[in-house]
Amino acid sequence: MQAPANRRESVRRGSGLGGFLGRRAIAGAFLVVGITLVAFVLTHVVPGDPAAAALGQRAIEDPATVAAFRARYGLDDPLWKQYFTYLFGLLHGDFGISQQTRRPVLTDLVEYLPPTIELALVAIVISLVVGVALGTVAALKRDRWPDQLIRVVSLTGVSVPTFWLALTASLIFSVKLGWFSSTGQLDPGYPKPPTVTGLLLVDSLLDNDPFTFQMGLHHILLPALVLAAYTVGLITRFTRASVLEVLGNDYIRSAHAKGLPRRTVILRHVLRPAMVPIITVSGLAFGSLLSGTVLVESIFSWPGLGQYAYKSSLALDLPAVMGVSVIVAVIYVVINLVIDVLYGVIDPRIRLS
Amino acid sequence: MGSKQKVGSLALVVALATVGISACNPTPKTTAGSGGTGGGAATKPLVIDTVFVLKSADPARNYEPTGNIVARALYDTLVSFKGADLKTPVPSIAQKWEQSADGLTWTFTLDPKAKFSDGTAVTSDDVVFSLNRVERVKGNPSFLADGLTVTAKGPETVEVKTAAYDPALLGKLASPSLGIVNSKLAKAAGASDAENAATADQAEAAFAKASMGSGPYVLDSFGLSTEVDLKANPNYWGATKPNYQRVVIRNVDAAQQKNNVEKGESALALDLSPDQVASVGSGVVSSGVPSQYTFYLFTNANPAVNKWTANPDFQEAVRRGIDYNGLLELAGKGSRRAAGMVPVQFAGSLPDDKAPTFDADAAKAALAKSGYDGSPIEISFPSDLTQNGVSFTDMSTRISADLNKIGIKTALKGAPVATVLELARGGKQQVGVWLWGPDFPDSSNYLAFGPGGIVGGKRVNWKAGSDPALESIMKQAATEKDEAKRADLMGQFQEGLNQGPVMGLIQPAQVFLASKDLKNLTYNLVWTVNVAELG
Amino acid sequence: MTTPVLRTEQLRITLPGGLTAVDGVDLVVEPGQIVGLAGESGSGKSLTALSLFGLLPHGSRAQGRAEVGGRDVLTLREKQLRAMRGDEVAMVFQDPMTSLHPMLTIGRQVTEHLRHHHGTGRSAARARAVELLTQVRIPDPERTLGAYPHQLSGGMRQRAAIAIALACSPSLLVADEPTTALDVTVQAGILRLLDRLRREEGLSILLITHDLGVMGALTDRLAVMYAGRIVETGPTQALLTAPRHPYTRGLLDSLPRTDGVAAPLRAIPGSAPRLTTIPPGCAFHPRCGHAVAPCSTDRPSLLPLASGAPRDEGRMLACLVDPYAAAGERPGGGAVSPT
Amino acid sequence: MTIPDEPRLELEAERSSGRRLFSRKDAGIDRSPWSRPLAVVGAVLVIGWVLVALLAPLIAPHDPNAQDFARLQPPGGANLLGTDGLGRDLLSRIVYGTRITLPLAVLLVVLATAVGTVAGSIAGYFGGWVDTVVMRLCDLVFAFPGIILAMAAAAALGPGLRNAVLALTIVMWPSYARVVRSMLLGLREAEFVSATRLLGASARRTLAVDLRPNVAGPVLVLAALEVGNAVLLLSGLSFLGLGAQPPDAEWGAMVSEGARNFDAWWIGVFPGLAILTVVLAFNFLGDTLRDALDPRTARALKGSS
Amino acid sequence: MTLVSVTDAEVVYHRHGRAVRAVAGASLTVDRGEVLGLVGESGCGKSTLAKAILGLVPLTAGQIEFDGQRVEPLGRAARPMALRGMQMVFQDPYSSLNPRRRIGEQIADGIVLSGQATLRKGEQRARVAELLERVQLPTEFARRYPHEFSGGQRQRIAIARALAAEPRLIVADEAISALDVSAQASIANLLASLVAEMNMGLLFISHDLGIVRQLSDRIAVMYLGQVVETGPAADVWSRSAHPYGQALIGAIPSVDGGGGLPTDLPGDVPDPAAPPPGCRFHPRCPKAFAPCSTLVPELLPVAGSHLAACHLHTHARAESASTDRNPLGAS
Repeated sequence: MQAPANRRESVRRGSGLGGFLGRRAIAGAFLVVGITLVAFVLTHVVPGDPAAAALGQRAIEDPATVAAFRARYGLDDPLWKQYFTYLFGLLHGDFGISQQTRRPVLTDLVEYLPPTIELALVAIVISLVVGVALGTVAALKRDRWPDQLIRVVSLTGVSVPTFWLALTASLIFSVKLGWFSSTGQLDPGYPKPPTVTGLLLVDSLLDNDPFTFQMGLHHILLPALVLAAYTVGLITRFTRASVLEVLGNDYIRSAHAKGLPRRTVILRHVLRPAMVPIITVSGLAFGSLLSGTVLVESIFSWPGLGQYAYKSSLALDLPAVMGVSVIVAVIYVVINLVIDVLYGVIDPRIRLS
Repeated sequence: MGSKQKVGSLALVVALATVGISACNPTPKTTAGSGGTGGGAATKPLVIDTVFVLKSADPARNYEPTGNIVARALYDTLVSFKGADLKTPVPSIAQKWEQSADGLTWTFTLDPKAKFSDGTAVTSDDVVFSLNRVERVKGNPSFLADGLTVTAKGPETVEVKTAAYDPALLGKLASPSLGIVNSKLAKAAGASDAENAATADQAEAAFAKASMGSGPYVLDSFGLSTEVDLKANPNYWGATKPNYQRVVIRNVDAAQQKNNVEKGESALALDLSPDQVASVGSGVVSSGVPSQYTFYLFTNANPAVNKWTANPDFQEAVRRGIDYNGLLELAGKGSRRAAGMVPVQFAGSLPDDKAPTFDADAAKAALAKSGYDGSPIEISFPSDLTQNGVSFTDMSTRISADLNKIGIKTALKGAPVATVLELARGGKQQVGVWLWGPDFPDSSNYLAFGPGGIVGGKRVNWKAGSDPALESIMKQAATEKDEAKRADLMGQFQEGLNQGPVMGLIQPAQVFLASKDLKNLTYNLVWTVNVAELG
Repeated sequence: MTTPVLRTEQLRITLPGGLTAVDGVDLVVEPGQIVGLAGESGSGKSLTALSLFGLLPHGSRAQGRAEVGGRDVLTLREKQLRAMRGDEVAMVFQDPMTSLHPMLTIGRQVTEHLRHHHGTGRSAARARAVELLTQVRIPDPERTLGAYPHQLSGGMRQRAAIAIALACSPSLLVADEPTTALDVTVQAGILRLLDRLRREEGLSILLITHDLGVMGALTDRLAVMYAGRIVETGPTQALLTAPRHPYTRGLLDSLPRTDGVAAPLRAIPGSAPRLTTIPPGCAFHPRCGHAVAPCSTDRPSLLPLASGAPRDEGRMLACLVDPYAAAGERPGGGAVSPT
Repeated sequence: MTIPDEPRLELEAERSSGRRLFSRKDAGIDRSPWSRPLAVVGAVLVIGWVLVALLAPLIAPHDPNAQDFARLQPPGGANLLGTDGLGRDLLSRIVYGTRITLPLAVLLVVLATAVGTVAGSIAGYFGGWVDTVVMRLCDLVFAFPGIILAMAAAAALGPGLRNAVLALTIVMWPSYARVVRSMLLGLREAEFVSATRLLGASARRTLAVDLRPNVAGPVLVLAALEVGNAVLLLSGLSFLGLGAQPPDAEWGAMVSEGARNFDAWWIGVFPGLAILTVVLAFNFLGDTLRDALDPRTARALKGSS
Repeated sequence: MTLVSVTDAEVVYHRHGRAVRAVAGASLTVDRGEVLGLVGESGCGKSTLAKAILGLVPLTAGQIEFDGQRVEPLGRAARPMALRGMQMVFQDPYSSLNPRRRIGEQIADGIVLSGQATLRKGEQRARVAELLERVQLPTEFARRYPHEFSGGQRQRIAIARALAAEPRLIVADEAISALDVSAQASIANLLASLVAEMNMGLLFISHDLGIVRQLSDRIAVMYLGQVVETGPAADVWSRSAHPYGQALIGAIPSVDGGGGLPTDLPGDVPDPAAPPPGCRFHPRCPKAFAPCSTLVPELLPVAGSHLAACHLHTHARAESASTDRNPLGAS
């Protein structure tokens, strides 16, 4: 991650936001192509035959079946041709066919991405609310006991192994105490709200169905909290540092010297500039949340991209692994774009230059 | 991530314990609300937790355990089995059938009552289409229909010819993969039974949207890795209507399944280990019986791969050096020593007293005789595979410790199935620990382990011709029509196998954990449970 | 006699760690007066200013009295302090680039405390802001209200900062090095602005700077600080033309002459002490050319000059020696002749 | 309008707070980290775990791989922390686990630091297209889902801890490269660099003599911080079955065994606590060290973790 | 004899995608043994010009020579020996010393690199001690780190380091403006005495015309990237020939306490990316008249070596070619 200052500089060099975003998007596209290349190479140097992985123990002995399989997935073409076929398909929104699910990878992604995004979004919202609050308090109480306590809490957050926390939390809160459901997005057999955004909580609200919303919230809370442990810690530490830095600025002293109430100073004068690095780290945190889902989704039976990625890569499901890589790279690029736009929203020096 | 083909269950015989009921169920502490439905079994959905091994909603492409549960409920087959009984095929779409004198031609008469969920009658054309399609789309279950010639002899008569005598034909026809689909609907959805169906058939996705069968249930929604929802088929033609209006089969991590059943969130958990149910709370009952899987170990017979594993004395040392009782303890209550490769459910399985036994002294003696020099032997296993709660990692670690005790130095080489399977099939593993599920309900299935078989020849490098006596027994067993003689020949085959490089280890236990409300729970080797039978 | 807008008595500031940064400072600012507080960095002049606002660094303590408009700010509670800040007493800082909030419009920064302190409505506040910007001679005030600090030049920024300070019509303006970060031509403009505000609005200003030239141009009275203590104070003109403390004189000597005559600069030997190592006795004695033995042990008090000369009226000096008492004039062909 | 060459007319000290009067900022050290209790706790924990690793045979009551005990014994009794599914003593396994986790985590950090520092220095030193290439490469790794990259690499190289280390090196080096590069870019503009360049130092000498000591300290701090992270990543891969191989007593693998059996909670909980305390120890230490650095360096470092 | 000559130097920055001519055709010379004071407001390009002279920023046009040698921008390679005779004292004493190296080592850099590498360690130490003494610092300081010193002391250390290379020219860019008043005087004095003793050239850059006047032999005034006036210090100070120079002088407050307010110069320095046409100063110039907004004035002699770029002079010269009076009448 770049220091925000560098990024701000790079934003400034742009001539107008539109042009800047355009250039970022093009760079992003190159990045995605690069990702496909790396993913392609990586998945193809892995020993193991996708056909062997996908076909049954009898089917693999039948040359006709194997040939049909290879032909269907284009595995008999030379590698470079496979790659360009893939790229060409990608341009048309064709991610290929998953060998595991036998469905278009795009279909799989459309199905598995939203739950993961939703989980990550809830986790990042929790992280931001809790992290910014804790970090601000810590900065304001610098070196006094609340700061020390928050420091211990946040460091514990970033130190706890997510997979273990998922296990332990599930053990305590779901198994022993029964407070949370730890399986799936909704109660079994309960119909999902009509898909609009794919995000269940949003869809249930759009459907004006508070009952489903409540149920969904009940299901998402524990996994989201587990996932958020790390990012709460991360954001708390960043917020503390960022707020401290802002607090050291003359303009905060000016605000105090103007006799503004403390609350106004903190909310209006301190937090806004402090948000710039926090936004950067939130983007980063979102990425780490997506990675974290690989470790927790199976424990919570969460039907998301993490499980899909894990299973696909174990099964050498090349199109699926490629698809996941591409989608994550696209998310990365989009997040970075969003962050850049947010910088402009927050900081007029960027917006207006 | 059990996954993969591994299964393909069809089995013979063996009744399995019916899971009973007892005591009280803890109050369901469900979440925000229990779906607004009342308590009765008729309205509350039946929730089954399992670790999904599911790839397709298309019966012709389905060959996985979870898929079999689903396909069994959605698609009727020509013949079927009732409960756990795999000995006696019962009528389904075919109300009766006849076998020709040479055993090669079967004539099935369809039940005129049979109709699809859309209300249209099941005809012989549908049967021909369905069976041909299975073979020609070249999916995993295609081999089940290999060599069959299916012809319609009238609107309600179908003739099936086999290329060679096949004692397992009825069992194969009962496989959910050979479910009869509504050919009109299927063709409209892009299905094809033509020779080029492997590329021409485009109907797989359509099967995931709506079922096109005549079974007791129809598909409500199909989530490949989340949950499959079924609802009762309003047009079901069978005599007994299913008990539950709705069935939810959902993908749940094994560790969570117990919790869910105990809390009353789910009615049935399929993937628990005996260890996990050892401490079940009151009111919920489990049962352990041997599953259809055989865990086995092989030592590579090719000296080029490893000169020790190819050595018969070394093989003997391994065979006598494994503490099988320890393995059984690992696998838990209900598991069983695999005396030979053929599971106890099958005719021709070897009696327990014929099983090679643990004898450290004999093992050490054999090892000394082999001249083993202490060089490390690699034990390969699928590290991500857990079957019936038994993890290959644990199993292999235990075996490795046993072998260390008698003086064999080992190195454990675990890898994901997809990776390690490739090595196994290439015959490159020095020692492999694997499992085998029956592909079709006949012990001849296990001839694969003999010299030159798809396992014995390829994985173990036990080439055809290396044991002529055993190979001649194999040849006879494959063609013998008399069941008793065949069983005897299979016994002889396994005794021979027990002298060679392939060693059966155990059959793990199939454990169910069910809520007390659940009645008529039986373990069927082919489709695990028949949801339509559950009460 | 009217109440002084500012009066400190024996103001003493200790930093966290127990170091005394300001040690017994007495200051008086009468209405309409500009009083200068001069000294090098580390002399405690800025801390003195911050203490008037209750804005000392965390962990510092201020003792003594500091009356603003008759109320001792050192005894005020946080809430009362906040009510007073920006309203009765306002501050202008050194660098307008850093003292203005970079992400808020000038308009908002001019009006937010006005609206808070006086409950002024949005449009009234805006009208007042335009008036203020006009008063500090910012061209096109309407447009400037919507501008962000980085869009203004340095001089305009400082003018805006002054407008912000004036928003609530404070009785005292504390200006801490208000022109140090500016170019001389811009500085001249700001000085003129401050002078005009004093003359036209009767604004009282406590001006803090190390630049004696600025002091000379603007202030009525001047206090020179060294190592946390006032060493000399009096009417600006008298003090600058006939400095009595060796430190004041040293400072003046080290300035370049403004009469166009080239002459080498004369520096004070040594450097200002750090807070951790303030010498005993007169803190200046190690650098003082006139130091005698008692200087290293006895701390001189700030006492009225007893010369009796009219122009020494109101002057006070903290020196045991007073080496220039007789000389009167600034030696060495001083830059300036008394009017 | 400001122009980069505009003089910064700042008077030092006193300006914002009294603190600066006696700060040791220019030494890069703001305040001794050892005056902070967290640093001490961290150090004690780290030393404790290192001692456990060194003295494992003396501390562990049993052979970590001996499957001698009854399976799944709860904590207490003969086995203080219980036994696992194979009847091995959990305490002994956790103790011996230090010998796997700690050296490998350090090795991982050393490798990543070495690669990252070299790449970052090259990028910062040469600038231009070399810089662009290195940084785009970093972007690529950042944009790649880390765990997938590691999984794919581990799968490609074959499972095993050593390969996991290599795989994770690929994932981790870019953060070092970026930090080093951004520090170099910042320092390159420093006036003391211009000064020595004017004296006749070549850019190479500047890098080696002038900049190295300024970069080395922060990189070491970053490395200390990252040991904890490395432990997390390694155990995560092992949890997924791509790291440690049986019968190695690796903590992440042990947690994954615990995840298979909720009833025997001790199997997963205790190794997890071991991971937590080790990571926490390094984070306590690293965080306080970073706090002690001057703010500009600290800011560069923050971006990395 | 001319040590440095700058001819029509031009430096262009690119910011926001716009070309900013920070130095827009400036010319000046520094002789051996001479102190040239360069003054101007912030943003006028004086620091950029200084860096260009040292080769720290590349020229986009024009030429700079040092001792007859063309100055090339610093690349990756070591600076050619011939150009090491130019050294710089920077503005910020806190960033001009490497915080992680002992000051002795940093001073020794200059000795080692300037071809005295053959010196043994002991000799090096002795030379470092000698240099420290020369800047009036105790020799034992060599073993300390920069953070132990005050701003003034650091600036002396920086000077010692520059002296180690035995320079013929020192460029001091706002070298005293970050210091306290008394420290300013002592550093300025030190620089002046070194120039005299060692017969060096000194380019002394400051925004403070008062100090420059005291220190310099000649003064050059820069405005918006160009030298608008240059001449002997006394002449420029007391008979400035350019309205801008006059404004600078008039804006200096005097310490007499007489209440006389300095004269301000209205308006701001224009954006260097879009300078005004004609005379760059004309929008702020109180004496601007018609030609100023269109014609670029040339730097022409006013009297002797006193040059100014102002139309008032060309105008006056045209009007009263015979007289030699200063047309501005500012004396």
